[in-house]
Amino acid sequence: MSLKDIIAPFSVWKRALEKPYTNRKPIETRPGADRYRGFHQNAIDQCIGCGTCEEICQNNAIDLVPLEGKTSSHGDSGLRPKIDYGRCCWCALCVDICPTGSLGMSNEYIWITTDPEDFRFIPGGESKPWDDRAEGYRRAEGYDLLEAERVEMPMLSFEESQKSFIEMVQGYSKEQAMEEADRCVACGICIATCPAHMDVPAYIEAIRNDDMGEGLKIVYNANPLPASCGRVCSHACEYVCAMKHKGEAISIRWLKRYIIDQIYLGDYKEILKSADESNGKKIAVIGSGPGGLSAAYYLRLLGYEITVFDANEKAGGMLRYGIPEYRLPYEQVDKDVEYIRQLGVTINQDLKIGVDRDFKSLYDEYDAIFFSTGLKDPYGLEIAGEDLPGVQSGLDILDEVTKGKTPDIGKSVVVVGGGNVAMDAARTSRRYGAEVTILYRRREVDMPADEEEIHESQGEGCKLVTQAIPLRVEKGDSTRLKLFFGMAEMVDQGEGQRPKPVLIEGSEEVIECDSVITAIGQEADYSFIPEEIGKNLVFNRGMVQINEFRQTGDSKIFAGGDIANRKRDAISAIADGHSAAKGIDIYLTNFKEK
Amino acid sequence: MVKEKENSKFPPLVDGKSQYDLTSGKYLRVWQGPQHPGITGNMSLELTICGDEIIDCKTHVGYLHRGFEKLMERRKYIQCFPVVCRICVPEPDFNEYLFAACTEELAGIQIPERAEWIRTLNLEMARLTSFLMWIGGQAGSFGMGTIGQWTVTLRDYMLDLFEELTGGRIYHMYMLPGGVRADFPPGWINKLLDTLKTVEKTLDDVELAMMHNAVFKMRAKGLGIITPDMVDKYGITGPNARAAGVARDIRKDSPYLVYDKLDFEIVTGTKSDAYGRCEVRIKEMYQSIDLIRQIVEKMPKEGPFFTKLPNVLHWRIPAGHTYKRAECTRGEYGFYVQSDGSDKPRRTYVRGPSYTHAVALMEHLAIRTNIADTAGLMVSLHTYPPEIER
Amino acid sequence: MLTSILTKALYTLISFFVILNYSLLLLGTMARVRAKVQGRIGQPVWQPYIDIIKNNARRSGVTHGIMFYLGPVFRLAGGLGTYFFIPVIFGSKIFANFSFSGDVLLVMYFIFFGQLGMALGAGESGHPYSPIGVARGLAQMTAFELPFSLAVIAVAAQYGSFSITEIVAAQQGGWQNWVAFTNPFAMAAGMLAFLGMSMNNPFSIVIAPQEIPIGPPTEMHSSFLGMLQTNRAIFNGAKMVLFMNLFFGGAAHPNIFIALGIMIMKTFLIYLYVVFVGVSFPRFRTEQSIRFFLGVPTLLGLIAVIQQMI
Amino acid sequence: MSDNMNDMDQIQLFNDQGRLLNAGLPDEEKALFCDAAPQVDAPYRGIWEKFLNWARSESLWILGFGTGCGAIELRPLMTSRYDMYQYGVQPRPTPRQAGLFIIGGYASVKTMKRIVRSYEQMQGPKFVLGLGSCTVNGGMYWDSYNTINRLDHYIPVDVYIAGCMPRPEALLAGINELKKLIKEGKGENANKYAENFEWYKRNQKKIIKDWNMPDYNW
Amino acid sequence: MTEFNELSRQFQISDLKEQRADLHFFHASKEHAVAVLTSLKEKYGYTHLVFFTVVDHLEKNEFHLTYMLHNYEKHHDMGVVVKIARENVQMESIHHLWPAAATYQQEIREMYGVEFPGSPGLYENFALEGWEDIPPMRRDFDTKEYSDKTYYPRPGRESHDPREYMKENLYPGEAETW
Repeated sequence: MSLKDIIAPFSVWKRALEKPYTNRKPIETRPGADRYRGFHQNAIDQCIGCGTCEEICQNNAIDLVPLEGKTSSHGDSGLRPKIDYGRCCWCALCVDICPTGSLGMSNEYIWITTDPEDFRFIPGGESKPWDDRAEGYRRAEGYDLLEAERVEMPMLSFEESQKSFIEMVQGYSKEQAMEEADRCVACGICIATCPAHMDVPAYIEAIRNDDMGEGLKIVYNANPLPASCGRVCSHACEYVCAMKHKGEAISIRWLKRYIIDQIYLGDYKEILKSADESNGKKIAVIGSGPGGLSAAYYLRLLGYEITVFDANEKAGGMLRYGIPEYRLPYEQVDKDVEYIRQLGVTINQDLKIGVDRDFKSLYDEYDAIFFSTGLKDPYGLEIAGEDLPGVQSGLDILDEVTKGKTPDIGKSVVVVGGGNVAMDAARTSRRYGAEVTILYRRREVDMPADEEEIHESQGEGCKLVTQAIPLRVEKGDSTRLKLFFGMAEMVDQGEGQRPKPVLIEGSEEVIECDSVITAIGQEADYSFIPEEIGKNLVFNRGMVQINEFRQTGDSKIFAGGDIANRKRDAISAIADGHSAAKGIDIYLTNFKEK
Repeated sequence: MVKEKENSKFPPLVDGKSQYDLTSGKYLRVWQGPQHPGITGNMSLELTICGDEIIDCKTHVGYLHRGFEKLMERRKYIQCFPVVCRICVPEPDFNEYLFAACTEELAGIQIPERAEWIRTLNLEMARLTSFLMWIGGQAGSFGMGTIGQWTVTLRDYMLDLFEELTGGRIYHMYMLPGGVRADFPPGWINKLLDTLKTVEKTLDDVELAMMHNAVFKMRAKGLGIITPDMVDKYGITGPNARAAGVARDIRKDSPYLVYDKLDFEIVTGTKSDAYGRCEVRIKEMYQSIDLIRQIVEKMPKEGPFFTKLPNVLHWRIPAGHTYKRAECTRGEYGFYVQSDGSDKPRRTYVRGPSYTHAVALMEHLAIRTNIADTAGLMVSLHTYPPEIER
Repeated sequence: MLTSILTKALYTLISFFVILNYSLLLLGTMARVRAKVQGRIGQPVWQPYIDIIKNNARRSGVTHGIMFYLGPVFRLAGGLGTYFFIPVIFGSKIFANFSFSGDVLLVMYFIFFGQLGMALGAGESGHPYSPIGVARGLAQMTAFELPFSLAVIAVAAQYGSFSITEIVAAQQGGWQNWVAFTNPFAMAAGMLAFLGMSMNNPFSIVIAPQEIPIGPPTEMHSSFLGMLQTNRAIFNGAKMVLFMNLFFGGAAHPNIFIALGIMIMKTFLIYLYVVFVGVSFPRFRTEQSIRFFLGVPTLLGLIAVIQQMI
Repeated sequence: MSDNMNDMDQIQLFNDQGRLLNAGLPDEEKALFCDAAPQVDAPYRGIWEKFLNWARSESLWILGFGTGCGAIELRPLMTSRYDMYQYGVQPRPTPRQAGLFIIGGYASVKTMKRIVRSYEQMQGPKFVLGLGSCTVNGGMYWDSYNTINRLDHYIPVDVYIAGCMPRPEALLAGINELKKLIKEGKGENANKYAENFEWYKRNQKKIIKDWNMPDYNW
Repeated sequence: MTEFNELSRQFQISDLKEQRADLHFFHASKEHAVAVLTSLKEKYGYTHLVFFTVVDHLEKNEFHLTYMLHNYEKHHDMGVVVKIARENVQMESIHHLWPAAATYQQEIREMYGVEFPGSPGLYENFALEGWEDIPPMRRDFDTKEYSDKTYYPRPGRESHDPREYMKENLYPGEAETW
């Protein structure tokens, strides 16, 4: 011990001469840092109520509750997170994971109450002083718990693809599928939007678990044509996917396809549930498209005896005859159909009701009838010269190609229309070496065809001319035909209406071509239904009116698919078939006896 | 601990316990804590005293037992990340780092270089912050409140920096598996360097007033002597061991993060009594300041700070087990994580240095000290109860 | 006779009132000075008043027996006793209190008395820390009483009187007449003992909250505590006035207000001295502080006494 | 107040004289504990009580018992950065003298026993501040086997502060709120505890199985 | 691993696994475990007991006692795993090797119910007090259930599953999966 030890301690008095450390008004002068994890904010309209926040919260602090003014719609569950500040630990994982980025945290941190029940609130839903605070925790750039981009699907290059009918989309490998499946947050928002309400998160989970059998089971629960659907489904689910708010939606369709591709048809029997014992009731299904096959499958599972009548040489309907092979190879349709056949469904091919067999006799012979005959008659262009040789319908071309014939299209083709059929016809024509121009009345964004179809058709070298209205077809000079068309301008039709194309006077142009392929829509043909039965059915703008069980005006007749469903896609038809199967089952078990 | 005197008036110790008949009624039994200001955190000492002399000490812990290891068994890996930092309240960053490091090792994830630097920076800041609180406690436990008033404020300045960087004052929740959560905010580095200057300056004052204080020296010297041969016996690590001249520092011995790229020496002392331990810790505070400056200078100025993880909602980690350790302020902090291939860890074991320091070592050292010194002794071992019982 | 008694009583009450308020405010001020060194602002100056009101306003109280009641009462009696026998302002009637020729001895007794009373009360509280604190307090008190007594004896010997008034009177006529300058050893011994007496650092082991929660008054609460706090103020004031009188020439001026001002200045400085040391040091253990008091201060006291003897 | 009463074990708490039985204690130790239940102390009326309440609110003495993580933010509050002394708040080492109990977040069962004990040792009017999520609904440790979920089941709580941990500023705001309550004469939870003593005691006994404690008495 | 090879000549040890260059794990039989630990400490310089804990493998009906030792000379960790059956578990105490081990054993006794005869203070409370259920760290103890039953979470919370809720609202009657 030295003298220093006695004197040095008094150096503390130096501080008495300096400014105190004390902040006299800490509450007022010390807002949380810009990144402070304070109380929650939620952009309530941006939020879709996917519940990912609830999922990741380790404290069980988040509940999803209905909020006044928010209703369920496609892509929005109508629920909003309610946070319990008796649980929250302000880790902000919910903010980090929020796929829509609606959830955030303000830098406010003072909330005092005498009633502990107060500490539950719906951020954004209940007005709080910190709602508009700009400062606060947000997920930093460069840090993300979710993957916004989907795993790229291996595809044939356009140079390659336009040369042949080899399937363009090559399918995921196991690693790719696992990686893609891993992106899913399993919110289940997509289920409501899928017409068949497939349990998407469940089969994606099966992929993650590498349990294909389980996946197949889940898929078949709601969709008996997954090999086809996994390729050509219109994937409404992907448009509402929570991940789409962040970047790209999960490739739900390709993942489904992945499951199916992993399992041989021969193994299906062991995995899937077999049909019930026959219950002796017989049901006729007219049309072997997705609607018919779906109804046949589910009814067969319930033990009904099913006979399918189909006019074509092979089953599958539009899946086979309306979709070209590079999108949906025939063996995949065969796979789906074959399994249904193996279950004991009788499919009578080349048998046209109304021609080869009388509808009335079916009506009398069978306990119930489901028909899903689809839209077969193409609309005409309704312009001068449409009867000239070389003007053909897109469906016919696709049909011919399926049947193995080479279509007579010549060297250059103009496709009129913007739907999937138009794209298919155009791309099929490309594969036969034709120069293809697509004419569409409206803008590109208005095209009903799938985005990737449009993209791919252009990639393969089809020229797209939008806002073009065909005027007349004439005989060509060097080529077979000349198509005159005028340019259109889009005229706003007011709120909620889509703009209408109106021809610009005097803007006539001409294309020389060998063929004009029309693909502007189809309509149904009900001529096979005899008058006495037909009078019971109600038709509405060319469609059969049905109830929620797909029952028509005649209680014994059920209908579905494109003839009854405005969505006009395979998955809706499948859903119709499924619902009809349920309806028929209810109808036959409950009402037959009387 | 005073070496066994030849002519001690006390009976000998057996297994670290004195051979008294404690139930004879001659001795007063008092509890210190949990409701006691002299106890670091929420724990208690059951003291048997004879006059002012402690003749038996029993540590009681568990007041803060929350069952973390059990809770983590039912939480996914990402959900464990906010949980782990709560294990040690005054110094949460080491938990975050170690859990992240274990998970990364088991999952085979390599984090970006910049993330490693940021983590190191964070850990050194945490060290400084924790020491700043400790030094106040150490002075306060001997009755010198002045020092604590200053240093806790300095700690608060450090917490301001943490707040700006991580978004949280106490629980930073910043280092998660895959890297860190955010980059430096603009201007933060300058603020950090300014704060370091303030800390360094005040630390000089503190050292002058505390380490050159006659009364402090009288109190702290010779209190709770740890001899080198006790080090392995009681599993003593960190400054407690280093003050005894045992040059062991995990940062140097088995470098983790970027410590092999930094230039520093292990601080050792000559005698591990309360005063010696103080000296070592104060030197380590200066060292920490120096390390932060080195890191700021040497670290890559730009680059990613986070590696993409698999979707954390269903992140499964291959079966395996590992143990990671880091040199925290109190010694060896370690995490043992065992994965069984599912999305939740099967077992996480947290090895806090206080576990041995506050229980076995404290019980041993407290014997035959003055009851007035228990608080000082306890603080000089630098124990934090939450990491003992977890 | 009666009038003189009544006047005396009235004067004492005034004096008591002044010292109580002054001491309370002084406590509050010193808390702020201490806070300043610690880099903060500190409590309001009037905080001691609120604390006392608050403690007396506590609705419930727990008793541990009759001595538990008497402890604070004895303590307060000790404080009052100390104060009432010290003349605060030299030459003033109002502030003369009950000073008489042997008052130094009585005051020294009262300084002890309060502690003992407290010891009895605390001992009955049943809390283990109370007796520990009491033991420490008494041990330390015995230790600092030695240099203090030596200093007092030296001063008494110097002026040949045990009357504070006379001691003060002898110091009038300028600062060079103060005991502090005429008998610096006694002053040094006395002031060192004063550190112990004021129970500030480094001699705060008695109530050391880090070691034994607040020591003797651990169980004291509500109005018991209020009483102790009141006493603390008075006792503090009394001690400072005593030391001012013994060593620093007391407070004397024909104008009572100026005299009060002098008193306030001097006692403030005396207290500041305690705080000055207090914030700079940790506290001694009991045996260390005993050793300290029996060392240098006692030696200084002895020198002072011997100096006077020769 | 009556929820969960039905599933409570029907432990007898009082004997016929209204004295506590100290159920759960071994017989030889019952004598060490006080057997009188706390009493309701009626407040004074009018301006006098207002004045006293003002004094109570301006002189809050915190019990120095860091029950959980919350204690970590009390230190900055106590020291120079925030300096709670300037608001008349200061720590007190013994429950007898303290009037404000800050429960720093989660309370394990073992701590809960000490909390109850300390709370009962405090003299009325006494106030409780619950910090963070844990005191409200279990917080981070909602599924832990060793921490309570709701503090108000065991002792009455005056003010809750949200956060994990609440910052010193939030704590200060909570203290200000408490001051306001006291001034309004709403700080009567000590009486609430005495009135519902049986309910609280049953809840406490339900979780605290080992009722033995160091022998102080209230 | 020379240590492992040398030890394996004397003791029943197996399954050496290198986790990192400075971390190895191996299994030791229950009978030889303490002898192995003693050799590691005395002969091979593994003087530091880093930790000692238990991993419950309920489905295998095993406890894995894990001792972690550290060699300060080589800066190498050695994890010794001892598998023992879950019923009436007893293990030899190692507090004579490291006094600090008594604390670990006390905690393990409380948390897993593993007994270490002779270990000081084994039956005293460590973290728990008045615990009446099965040892809480065992995997067959469900902490959530215990908490719900004992500590009454604050009532009044209700959550909705988005998929169920959307189903109720958007397609209540439609065909579900059978």
